[in-house]
Amino acid sequence: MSAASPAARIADWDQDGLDTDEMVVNMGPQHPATHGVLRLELRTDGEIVRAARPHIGYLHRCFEKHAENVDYPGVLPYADRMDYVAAMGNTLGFALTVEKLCGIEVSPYVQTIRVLMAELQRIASHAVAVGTYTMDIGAFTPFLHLLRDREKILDLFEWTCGARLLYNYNWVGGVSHDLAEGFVRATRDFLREFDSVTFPELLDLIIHNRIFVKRIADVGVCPLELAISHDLTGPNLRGSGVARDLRKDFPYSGYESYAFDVCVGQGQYGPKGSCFDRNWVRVAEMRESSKIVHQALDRLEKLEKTDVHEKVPKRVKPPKGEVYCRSEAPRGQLGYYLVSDGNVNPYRVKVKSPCFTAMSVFHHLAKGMMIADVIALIGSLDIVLGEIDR
Amino acid sequence: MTQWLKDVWFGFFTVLVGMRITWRHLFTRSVTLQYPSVKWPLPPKSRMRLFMNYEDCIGCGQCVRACPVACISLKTEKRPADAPPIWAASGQAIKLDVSVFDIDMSLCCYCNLCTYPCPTFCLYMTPDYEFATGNLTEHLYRFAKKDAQFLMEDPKKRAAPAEAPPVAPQNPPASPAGA
Amino acid sequence: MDATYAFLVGLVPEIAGWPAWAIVLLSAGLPALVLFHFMALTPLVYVYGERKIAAFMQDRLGPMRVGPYGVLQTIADAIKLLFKEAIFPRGVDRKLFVTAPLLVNVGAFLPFVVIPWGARLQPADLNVGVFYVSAISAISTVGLIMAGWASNNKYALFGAMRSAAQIVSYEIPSLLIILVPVMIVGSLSLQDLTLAQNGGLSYWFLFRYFPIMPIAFVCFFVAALAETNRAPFDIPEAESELVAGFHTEYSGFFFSLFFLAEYTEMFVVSAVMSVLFLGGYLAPLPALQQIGPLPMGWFWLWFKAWSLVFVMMWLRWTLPRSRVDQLMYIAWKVLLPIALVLVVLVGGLVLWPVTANGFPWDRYVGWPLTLALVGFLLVVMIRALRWNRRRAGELAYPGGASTAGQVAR
Amino acid sequence: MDAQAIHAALVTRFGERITGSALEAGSPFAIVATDAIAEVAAFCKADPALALDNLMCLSGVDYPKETPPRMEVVYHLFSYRQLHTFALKVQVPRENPAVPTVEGVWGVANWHEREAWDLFGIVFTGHSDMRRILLPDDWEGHPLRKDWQDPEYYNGLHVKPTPQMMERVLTGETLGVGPFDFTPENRHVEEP
Repeated sequence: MSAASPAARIADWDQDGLDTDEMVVNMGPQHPATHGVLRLELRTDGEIVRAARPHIGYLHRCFEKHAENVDYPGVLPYADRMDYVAAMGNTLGFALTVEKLCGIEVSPYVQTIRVLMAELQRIASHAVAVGTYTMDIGAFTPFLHLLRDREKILDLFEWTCGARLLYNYNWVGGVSHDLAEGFVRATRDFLREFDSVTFPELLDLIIHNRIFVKRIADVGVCPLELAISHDLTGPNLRGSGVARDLRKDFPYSGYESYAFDVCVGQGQYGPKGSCFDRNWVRVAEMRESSKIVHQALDRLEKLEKTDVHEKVPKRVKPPKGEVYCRSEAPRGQLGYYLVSDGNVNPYRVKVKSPCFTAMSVFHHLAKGMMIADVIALIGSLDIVLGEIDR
Repeated sequence: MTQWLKDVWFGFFTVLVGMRITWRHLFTRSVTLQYPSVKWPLPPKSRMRLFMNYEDCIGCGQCVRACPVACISLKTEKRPADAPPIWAASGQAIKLDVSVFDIDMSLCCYCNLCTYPCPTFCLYMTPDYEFATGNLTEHLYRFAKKDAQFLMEDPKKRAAPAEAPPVAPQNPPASPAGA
Repeated sequence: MDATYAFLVGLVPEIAGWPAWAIVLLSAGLPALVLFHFMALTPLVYVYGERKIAAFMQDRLGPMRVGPYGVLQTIADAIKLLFKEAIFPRGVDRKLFVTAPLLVNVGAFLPFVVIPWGARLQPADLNVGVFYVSAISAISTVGLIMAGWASNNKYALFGAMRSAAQIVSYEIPSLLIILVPVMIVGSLSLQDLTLAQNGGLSYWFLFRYFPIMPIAFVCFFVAALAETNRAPFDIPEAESELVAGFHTEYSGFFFSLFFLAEYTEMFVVSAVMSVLFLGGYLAPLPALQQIGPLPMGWFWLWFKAWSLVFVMMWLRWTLPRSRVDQLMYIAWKVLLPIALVLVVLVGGLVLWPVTANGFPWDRYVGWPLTLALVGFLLVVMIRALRWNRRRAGELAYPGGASTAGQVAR
Repeated sequence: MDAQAIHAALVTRFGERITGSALEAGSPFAIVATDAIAEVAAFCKADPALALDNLMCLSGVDYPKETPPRMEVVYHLFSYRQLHTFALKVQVPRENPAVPTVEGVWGVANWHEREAWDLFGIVFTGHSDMRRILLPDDWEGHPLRKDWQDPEYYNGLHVKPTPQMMERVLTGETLGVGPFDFTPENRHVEEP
């Protein structure tokens, strides 16, 4: 609302006789739907967004600077705090990077535990992603139903390693704790309930709901070229129709021996690459992850237990060199670029966070949307500000 | 027209399907707890509050080096030669007097990295999680005691059953020494 | 007013001899006082009910602290809201800012004048009853726009604009559908509309002309949801988009007024719906109309309206929110054509010589279809109940230690 | 294609301007002359055999102790069509480092380059929007450089780092946020 006098405003009217000023709406950093402290500057024409400009950095904690000043095991708690919704994936990525640099090969038992934890974390993370997404669209109940199941996974994690959110579980050369007695059975119980109750209910209650579908089916369509050029990864990329998954293409931790499908956006309700497809990939991946967890549990029952600290070095001191290592975190490819100068501290750690690149495509997609769709778009990119800002 | 009819019908029908699910949940048990009156028992591994057994500390400082956020501060001085010899419960002789052992729990990141290098298992996480205070300084736990009761004889020399050190003490006293 | 006067005279005959101004004051003021208190206090119950329903649908407990099962929670909240400071942000238009919630409440409360609670239990039986309700409840839109404009806040402005567009659009289909029962009865008075459905469940308009009236009911329900800004049409206050919409800047007492108005409007549209389709204060069985000396009309209207309010809450905790353009799509391209077709069909049936001369449409067409539908719904419900029991068992004994906590025990 | 083949393709196309390489290491890379990087990047993406259509990561690294002291920009590339990876490196002096932008080749480079400017002070010439991205606009300096000194105060806020804080702990001072100062000159007063 401009404060100009009525006469001045009449003079401003354009030739159509209509006042078509654009309005700048400042969405965030404190807004219910920006998933943290993201600030969006929207230039709107009524409900239509003409241009958008994201401002990030409100949650910047200098992870990379911190990492240069602590030793390698000390980086792990900091890495946990990047993507705090899926902390297992972060530490797994860092542990894999350092192991690649040091040439450590962990035992199959530890690998299986890592896969088990990573996939449970993927279910938990996607539960939050899909749940908050439905909440952005306006339905509250699915969010709480999903959170209920996420809590059960967190219980399993707490039982294993003592923490519910920031685990510091994957270590360089191993994991911090062995699985507790009865963990396999408890996980199976959880999965049985998840597969038979929560997941079908989620599909019925919200995913195939006509209002939900209509809200997001042809919104925020990200074409393939734009997705690759802007380095969308993980579910965001697969939503655009590329069946590329690091777990299949460049397997690590023994992923090549698990049978699972790469979920791709089908475009069943509109153009491929829409918000619906990105969300759908997450929903479908929860089921695939549950398959992997089942296989990992089968394997754990057969495998001989080994000491999980067996390969953990007394002092992690990688040789001089550099490595770039990627892993498939729940939000996409999490890359660590690690330069070592042969010291106990890393010389340089650069994190390529999937949310950072996903956010960089936002202002391309947001042009010409309605304000309600902006919310839908942010939610479908599934950003975690802790990882964008690091 | 067909598409229109289909849209309207599916809109109506999926609403009914959703309503059926919420109707079912109206009668299921709630999964939440009334927190302060009903508490979820935490597993023994829970990493909540650090506790340090002052009598067992030999002042080696490995926890201080392991801590990534530098929340432990330790000051030691050499034990005088004429002082009576003392031992930790795990059998190491204590050669250093620990004059300061402070843990600032407001800085702690609960990563558990400090407890692993401890040679006498005297530093560990406890599952005690309710320690919110109105004053930040109350999170500074000063574990050094003036009137500590040290072991005055070598526990290794005692009977054989006492030899096994307590690896992970279950449910230790959770009260902080200082603050 | 006349009814109240007659009632009072029947009670205390001396009143007839009082001066005219006193009679007017008494016979108009007394029902106003009763109704106002009834309507101002029932939102407390609604809010508690809504929170509990939401909680149960989400497997939670809901408010449990204040009073047994948290029944006093909303009272505590109301007291808190009343004692909170009403903040006037810099730049608000104070006069409009204060007037807006009052105006919204005027629109919400005035329709009670014509709602019949019994054959004689009605503040005023206007002969333009339904029309009056629609016209008066549109006043609250003005209040919403004033609130959005006066707040000097962009989100509030968005909310106000959305609500204006929404309510203006949805007035049209809802009025057209009101025409349907009005055409059958031939009167706008709510009393006449109710009495035309006398005779029990099978005479309610919902079950007449089978495929037509249920569709009309559903369409009117959708329009009513939109007019009261309830989910899935709560876009004026969509909290994930517009923070809180038109009442973003309100706090304390003025905020509670918006709250009051929203819940009151819910009750109003539900009561109007009950009168139009569900027989108003008439009992489902004529025998239940009066239990002993106690007339039960008020109970039945209250019960029907609350059932509809419950469905509204049920929908709110089930459905996502639709978008502005889709809202307009539903109004103009779905509800309006359907309403037009229904008006033509019902008009035709009313005037068609065969039905007008007493062809029992309902007996040969309506009732078989109705019974089939009811049977289907019953089967669905029973299956849901059975499923519930199984699920409750699963939750109670989750097949061993499904969580860490149980193992720790 | 493996790293040798990619390197060979780059050398045949650009010759002298590929100034170095390390192909046997875990992550092979080629060093590219600074002014050629935009051209090399465009070639990498356009060439059907290379088809490096994805910029996975763009990092700055500071090497003050090398001779000569330098900064590096590392481009990690990936091909969705060929499924191979490669890395390019650009070496720039530590004083007034400037690198041509590759924003036009890979869209994601826009934000990555802003981040490198923000944290290392490397200017990307031709970049469309060279603003700070993670740090506030009025921040001074580029903190990921190795010679970075933590400022004592930022906009009046105390930002002393941890060691000093620990000293204060040991001396028994209050921790973290001190007692709030509500003296009139410190109070934020809104003008009417």
